[in-house]
Amino acid sequence: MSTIAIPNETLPRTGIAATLPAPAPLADADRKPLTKKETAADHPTWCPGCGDFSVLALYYKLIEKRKMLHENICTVAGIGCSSRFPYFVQAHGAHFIHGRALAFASGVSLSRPDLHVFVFGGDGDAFSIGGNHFTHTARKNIKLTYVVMDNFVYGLTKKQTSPTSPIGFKSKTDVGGSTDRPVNPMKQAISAGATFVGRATATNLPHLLKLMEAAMDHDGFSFIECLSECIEFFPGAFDAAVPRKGGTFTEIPSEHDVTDEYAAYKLCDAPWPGVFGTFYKVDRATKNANEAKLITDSRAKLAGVPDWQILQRNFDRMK
Amino acid sequence: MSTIAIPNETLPRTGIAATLPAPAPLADADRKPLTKKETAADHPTWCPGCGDFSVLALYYKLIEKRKMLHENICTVAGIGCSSRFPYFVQAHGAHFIHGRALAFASGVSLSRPDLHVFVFGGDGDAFSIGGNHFTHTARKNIKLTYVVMDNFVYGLTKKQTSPTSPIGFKSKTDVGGSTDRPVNPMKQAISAGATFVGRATATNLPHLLKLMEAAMDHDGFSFIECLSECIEFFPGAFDAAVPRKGGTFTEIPSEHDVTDEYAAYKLCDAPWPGVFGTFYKVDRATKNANEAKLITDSRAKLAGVPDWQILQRNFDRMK
Amino acid sequence: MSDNTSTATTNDSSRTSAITESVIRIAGDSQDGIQAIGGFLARLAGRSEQEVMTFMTIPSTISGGPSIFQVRIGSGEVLSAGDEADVLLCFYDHSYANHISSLKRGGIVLYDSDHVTPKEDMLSVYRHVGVAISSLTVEAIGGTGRDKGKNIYALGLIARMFDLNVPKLTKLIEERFGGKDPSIVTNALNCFNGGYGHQIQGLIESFRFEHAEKTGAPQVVMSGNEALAYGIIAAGVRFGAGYPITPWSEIMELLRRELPKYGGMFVQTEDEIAAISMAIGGSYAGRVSVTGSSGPGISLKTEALGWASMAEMPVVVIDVQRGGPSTGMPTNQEQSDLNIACFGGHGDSPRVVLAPSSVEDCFYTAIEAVNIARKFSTPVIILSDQAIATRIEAFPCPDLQNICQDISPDFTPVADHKPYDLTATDGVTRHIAPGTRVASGKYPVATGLEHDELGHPTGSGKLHTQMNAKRRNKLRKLASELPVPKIYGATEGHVLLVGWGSSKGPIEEAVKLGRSQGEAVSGLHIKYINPLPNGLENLFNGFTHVVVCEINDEGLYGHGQLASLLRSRYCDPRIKSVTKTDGLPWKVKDILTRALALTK
Amino acid sequence: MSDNTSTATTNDSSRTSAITESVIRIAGDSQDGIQAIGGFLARLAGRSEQEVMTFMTIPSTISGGPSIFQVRIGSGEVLSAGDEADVLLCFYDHSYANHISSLKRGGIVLYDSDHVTPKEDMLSVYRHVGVAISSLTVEAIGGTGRDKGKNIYALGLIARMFDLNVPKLTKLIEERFGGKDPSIVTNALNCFNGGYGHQIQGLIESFRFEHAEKTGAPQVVMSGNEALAYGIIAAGVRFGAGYPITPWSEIMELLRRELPKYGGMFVQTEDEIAAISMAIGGSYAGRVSVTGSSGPGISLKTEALGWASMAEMPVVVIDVQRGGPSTGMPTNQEQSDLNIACFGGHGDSPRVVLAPSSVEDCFYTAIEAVNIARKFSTPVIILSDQAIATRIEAFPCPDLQNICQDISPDFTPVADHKPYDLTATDGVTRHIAPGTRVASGKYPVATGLEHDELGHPTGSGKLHTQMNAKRRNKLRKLASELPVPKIYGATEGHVLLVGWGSSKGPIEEAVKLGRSQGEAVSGLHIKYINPLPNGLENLFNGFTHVVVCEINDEGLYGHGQLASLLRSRYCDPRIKSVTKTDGLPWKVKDILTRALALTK
Ligand SMILES: Cc1ncc(C[n+]2csc(CCOP(=O)(O)OP(=O)(O)O)c2C)c(N)n1
Ligand SMILES: Cc1ncc(C[n+]2csc(CCOP(=O)(O)OP(=O)(O)O)c2C)c(N)n1
Ligand code: SF4
Ligand code: SF4
Ligand SMILES: [Mg+2]
Ligand SMILES: [Mg+2]
Repeated sequence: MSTIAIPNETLPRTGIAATLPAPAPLADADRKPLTKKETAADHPTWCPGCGDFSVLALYYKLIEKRKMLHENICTVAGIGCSSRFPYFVQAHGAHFIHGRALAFASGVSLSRPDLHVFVFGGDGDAFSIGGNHFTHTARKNIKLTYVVMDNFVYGLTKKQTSPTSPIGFKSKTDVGGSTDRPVNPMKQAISAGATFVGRATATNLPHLLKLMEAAMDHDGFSFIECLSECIEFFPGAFDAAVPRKGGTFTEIPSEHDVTDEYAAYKLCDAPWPGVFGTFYKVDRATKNANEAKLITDSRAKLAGVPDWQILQRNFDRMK
Repeated sequence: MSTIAIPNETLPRTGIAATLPAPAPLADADRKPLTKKETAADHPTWCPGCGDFSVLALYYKLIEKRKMLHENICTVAGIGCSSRFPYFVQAHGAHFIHGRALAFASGVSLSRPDLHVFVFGGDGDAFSIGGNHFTHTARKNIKLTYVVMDNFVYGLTKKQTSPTSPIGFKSKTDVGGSTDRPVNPMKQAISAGATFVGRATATNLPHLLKLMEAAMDHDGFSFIECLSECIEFFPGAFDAAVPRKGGTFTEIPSEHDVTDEYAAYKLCDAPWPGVFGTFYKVDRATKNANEAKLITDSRAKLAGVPDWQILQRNFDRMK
Repeated sequence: MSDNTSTATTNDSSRTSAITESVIRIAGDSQDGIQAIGGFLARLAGRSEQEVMTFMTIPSTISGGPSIFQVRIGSGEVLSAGDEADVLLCFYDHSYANHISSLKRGGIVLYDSDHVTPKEDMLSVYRHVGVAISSLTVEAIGGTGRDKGKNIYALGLIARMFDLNVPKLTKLIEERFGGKDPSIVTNALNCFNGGYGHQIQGLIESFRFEHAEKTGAPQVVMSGNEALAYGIIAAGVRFGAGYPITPWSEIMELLRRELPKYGGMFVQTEDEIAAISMAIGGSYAGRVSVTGSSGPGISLKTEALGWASMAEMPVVVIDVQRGGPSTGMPTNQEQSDLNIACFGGHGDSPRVVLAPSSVEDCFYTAIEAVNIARKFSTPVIILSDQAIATRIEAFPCPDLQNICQDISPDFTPVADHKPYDLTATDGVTRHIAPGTRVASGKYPVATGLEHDELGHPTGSGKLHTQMNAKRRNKLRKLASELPVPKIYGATEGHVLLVGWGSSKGPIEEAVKLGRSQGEAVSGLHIKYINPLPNGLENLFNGFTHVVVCEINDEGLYGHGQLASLLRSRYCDPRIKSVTKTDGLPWKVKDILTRALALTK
Repeated sequence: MSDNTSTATTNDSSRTSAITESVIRIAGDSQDGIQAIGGFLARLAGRSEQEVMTFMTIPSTISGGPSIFQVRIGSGEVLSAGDEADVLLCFYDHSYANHISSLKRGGIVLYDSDHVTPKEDMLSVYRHVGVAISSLTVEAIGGTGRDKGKNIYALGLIARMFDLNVPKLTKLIEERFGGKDPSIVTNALNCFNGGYGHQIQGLIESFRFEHAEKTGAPQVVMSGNEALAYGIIAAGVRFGAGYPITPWSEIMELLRRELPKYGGMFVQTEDEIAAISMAIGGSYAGRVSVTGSSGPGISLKTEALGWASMAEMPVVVIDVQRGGPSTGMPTNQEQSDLNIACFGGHGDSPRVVLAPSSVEDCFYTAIEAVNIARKFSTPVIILSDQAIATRIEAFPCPDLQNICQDISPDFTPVADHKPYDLTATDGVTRHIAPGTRVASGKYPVATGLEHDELGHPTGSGKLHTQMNAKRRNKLRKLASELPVPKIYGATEGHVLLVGWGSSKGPIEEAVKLGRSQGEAVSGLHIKYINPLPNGLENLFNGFTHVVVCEINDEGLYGHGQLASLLRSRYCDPRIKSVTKTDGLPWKVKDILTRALALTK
């Protein structure tokens, strides 16, 4: 007969000889909003001038403004310059593998409805290697907020063509200029069934913050493409959207019906640098809610039955 | 100093003691169109009544009608019931791994412009595990024809929910009915940048044949979603599109402008069972053409220079 | 009736012999429901406190096709599904032709005379008993013209032949077909009674299993896939993700169906990479999660598995092995994923690998995998295989009340926390789940980059060296805690047969058979593949030869995958291999013959 | 100036000594163009028929950061980049602090006195020479206020110090900066001349490399990545696909840029799975194709690689190893992908693994990989690594006219063709490319399912056994054709140091060093990892100890990855390991000291 050689154990929580006493859990109301100082962790390793700094700064601001607590945020990323994000935030975080951040984050979101799950990443991470996870997280409408810091280039690996690089972009993998039609992230999101789709730039901070707040408040998969300049490998990429560099930042007109999929789809083709704001936003049951309902239904007849007895009933049927 | 232990060799072509003499290459004009008998290989292992038989029959017909030669067709597939296709066709074929048929076929298409590359597969292969390759093959507009035999279920693995299963479909992975919003393959294709997008059923043969011909003639990535009933695990799935079962087969009205992306996108939402025909068709340079141009340009100054001398020039610069 | 049934005696009924065990092979097409016959027999044996073991083949074509179900029922210890059948039930000529040789000389072939024409030259070798099963079934149901119930009719015949417990069987049939349209149960019972009532021409005796000795816990009967899935639930896992593939799918289907009852969830993802990523996300969120697949999907999971190894994130990965490489032989038995389980993935990425040896062991191994994953903060791979996945066994019902675990996360606030603490007394990384407050305000990052103790990236060669050691040494610690396996048979002798995974039963039978023939053979089963338990070298020392029997290829240098691992660790040239890749489980005789030939 | 520079003599110029070699380490930030200084020195050495070897580190942060370039130039054989530097050039205090210990006692530290403050206690240990490099550069360029050319200024200083060939250097600078804005060349030359003309305070002598003995072919100077990529082109490969990752990206960038000149094509794909799938498609289309990656991407490729093994489709996969597991240490040196290269992927999926030992060997190994892939219809993995990828070496220019191969497909019609012919006299599968007419009208399918000789699926255990044997035996055949490596040093002795890949040079230097100290040490380099060549056991037999030196973890049982493989094959307990994972190439002294300590 089989036995269990390694039994279940209560495990030590930390290997550190604690000098500080463990904090008593505070009622959330007692706690002050976190300041930037409290949310900032490692100094970012980004190049000075990189657009990603702004996105990070706004994340700190969002946490402060919305009075989120350290322990209830979870920051997830894949691999890339932008994906270093979690190291720079003082909160639970995970730096996963290239392109798979959404799948990892879905695991967190689905099993932990109490957390705010934010995912940050780059265009390569999101639309090249991670493209399929993007589609399926969108169609399943898994509750989390995904901000893609789109710089139209592979930053971390030092200037290869990215799936969003415009035709003609000269990179190390397209020395004469790229020829592949780029992905249109907005179209990709809308057609896949994302329920919140927005577009912003790292240069218009109030607008980006507003969008991040709206995304966070959305009950479902919320996606923001944030144009974020790679000063090192694609400088000036988004000047056309920066008024102080002679560009224009065109917000989506307020008449736009964010629940109109076709109108949203058309907006995706607005001439360069495109339009900014919420393209699309609809309510649709989240995967989180659908699974929760499945659980509720399944447990309807099991109220108060301990787990082992549920299993025992199955085993009894196999006798 | 390094040397090469295993030198380049002329390799034997076949291990079979040939009883037949090798055929002299015929001028194509001398050859008769292939008959079904000549193109049919193994007897299909599909369940009797499976929709996939019709698609196969039409492939034979297409080969015959369009006077294609055995050796100039290449049939590629991933894994699934539908993906067994290559075994049933007497022509060069490859049965690759699950979800990666398009990437494999792209390698064939890009390096062999002389071949007709056809890819067949199922909905799981195409839109679940293979979803990202679908998007990128479409955006790169790689010249090949892709027919997805969409049965809204995983056939080979015996009835799990597929990415195209309608909400409420009861499967082994959704015993109470599926809840995830299905992928809309047409929207997926159009938004990704496919240049030929059509929809057909395995029950309307003349229509499917017409569409397959048009797809084959298209210079670019041509995609057909062909509804093909899985008699075993989702019988009746497409009755609504079969007149003899009381359904209606609605062809796309001839006024539809196949170059109008927005109109095509709207068609994708036509109420069940949707509309059939060519949703979208535009001309855009193929990846094949773009790369060919790159080659021509790069070789402009190298006409007549043997390969080793091109390399020698590089090496001379490294002295 | 088997070789080792020397105790067969004549019962009070002049035509009934008492037997201790029997091997019954049912051969037909999978569409005929032959698995159902086998399933009923197995379940009945379980309810009768008999030991039972089954073996089945799955047709590799989509539309079904030839398939067998073999069941061995015994009052004593049943270790394998049996090399040779005592009774062959066959529905078609092809079943007859392909399986007659699996029958013991003098065994009974019971055939559907509507379809099978016996071969002349076989008549003297086997006892032929023909019954017009198809037409009698149609008759029994009442002439619907379809022979859909012929499996149940055949079950009736077998029940008569083995004097089986009819009330119990009736109950099983009612349970199985109940709930649906009541005419279905009626039809089934009509078929069964028809078969049971049929006077079999030419069969002069019937058999009755001796009363089983064992008492104790009531038996449960299930397949290896079921046992693994239920073990995962008992272990307290409440989240998982997977993608379908044969023969893993059944596990995910069961978990997807059952977990919601426990407040849990199982997600069908777009591919295997998403599945393991999501499961790792679930583990990170606070509770060990599960994923799994078979060969092709396991290959796809190795990158994320490497992350779990690097980030020291617990996760359980089930690999139900099948014939490889590539798409290979999807419905056949093989044990060729040991290498990828131990070494799959780039870099040095330590992980734990366990291989259950029986259906019962599947249940307990699942729990152990979860416990090891938690205790050592590591990915754990369970190497099951096609044979054990589909094999049906009876085993004592586990003491669920005591076994079921709660592994829900602990959110007690902490003063400070460094997950990758290099000074941790037990040497093991501990993660705190998101949701846990850290008073120092310093929050950890789980990462796949080499890192410092808090999980922040480092380029320090020194830290890389230390962290590599940390990841490796905790598994050495695990090794020291693992039970040293016991030798089956004498601890000294000529040949020690070593096996892993589902080959345990056949190897132990081979030991019995060998010893009965006077050979100094013993057996050793290795369940903990990576790390290996300590002290195996002492066990090897008692033998002149150590022969590892595994169902994989002999490789470039003539050694199977476990043999290569053992040779590498122990540098003991006594370690040799007997391998095969014919897609089937071991035959007891083959093991013995080949091992003896090798060590002559 | 190095330890083994015992021949240093005084030249006619009273202040110039003749030296046979020197190790110069340049430490600064990557943004300062320190790689450029090293590159110029290496290229100059190549043009002077000197041997040269370099080593560099890449900052692991995005925005650049501390980085070094070390160059060893010699008139004799140069096997490694040198354990200790003769001259350290440092730009910042952190460069000084971190690298002063890499300097030989009595060595020269040349520092930018604008930024570096020497440590008091070092003044007596090393010869300190300060030059205000930053401000002098600004001055040399003409006061633009930016010190962008300070690397070239420093190059001038070095040129003066080593009495380097100024016309050649000037030419190199012109070649490098030519084509762009002409003011750039002018500025660069001004910087160089400024440095060269500067009277270095406190430096009383200069050095001059002895005239190199060797003549023969002119040298080419390139990195390992370049050599691999050009080797692939020379081998006749015209199609490939890849996805960026450090340190592989450079190879794909080069191939993408260069292949069109040869009528070829390299595709940047959406991920590594698509890349290998596309490359295999290219191979299937008729001409062996190439893909590659580093660790994480290699993990992703294993499923498709298994298809190539099963379908017996040739393809070349380059793995430029870096620190693992997972994202690991992306810019550091490691040799920890040997296991995944040999065993990655589910099932028994034989493949060939080769590891080049030097930059020159990268070029030839690429060609050999292609030839093996074709001849044995098999996937071939080339295991390069970060150190060899970025190392710059000079080697004799290959005889390209004779070496460049044509491997274009042959479309001659055939009578009949069974790719997986079990009776093939050489035992090897041959595919015919699509486009080939088959007179019999029977066309093959390339497949990942187990198959019959035509490539159609089978469920036959017998065929599976035969095909497994076919896939395995052809590699045994390859093994018998592989050259047996030669022992470096005496064929008998106390310790045989065994290495693979880029460790060849340091190991051979360790042998030299050991023998100079009277130790009976020899070396053996294994380039063919899988299959291993035959006859290694005979080589081992001459030694009391066999110590495998590798840059990976010692694993659960104390053995590195190659050592484990050798132990498994030979069951020879003399085989031991010296391993490390500090992210750097071997130091010669470490190898020797640790191997001797282990075998005391
Ligand atoms: C499996 C795998 N493939 C490739 C890489 C190498 N890699 C790291 S980041 C990156 C892409 C970076 O581009 P992007 O996602 O746009 O992020 P950015 O750096 O521009 O912010 C790549 C290809 C990797 N780490 N893992
Ligand atoms: C990597 C991998 N994952 C999973 C499988 C198992 N598998 C085979 S076919 C298939 C899906 C079949 O569905 P579909 O693509 O819709 O084809 P159908 O059988 O319905 O024609 C799956 C999941 C596999 N062979 N390889
Ligand atoms: S390389 Fe580009 S994306 Fe990366 S940190 Fe620098 S500026 Fe930002
Ligand atoms: S299972 Fe479904 S899809 Fe597969 S062959 Fe049968 S009917 Fe066709
Ligand atoms: Mg980017
Ligand atoms: Mg399907």
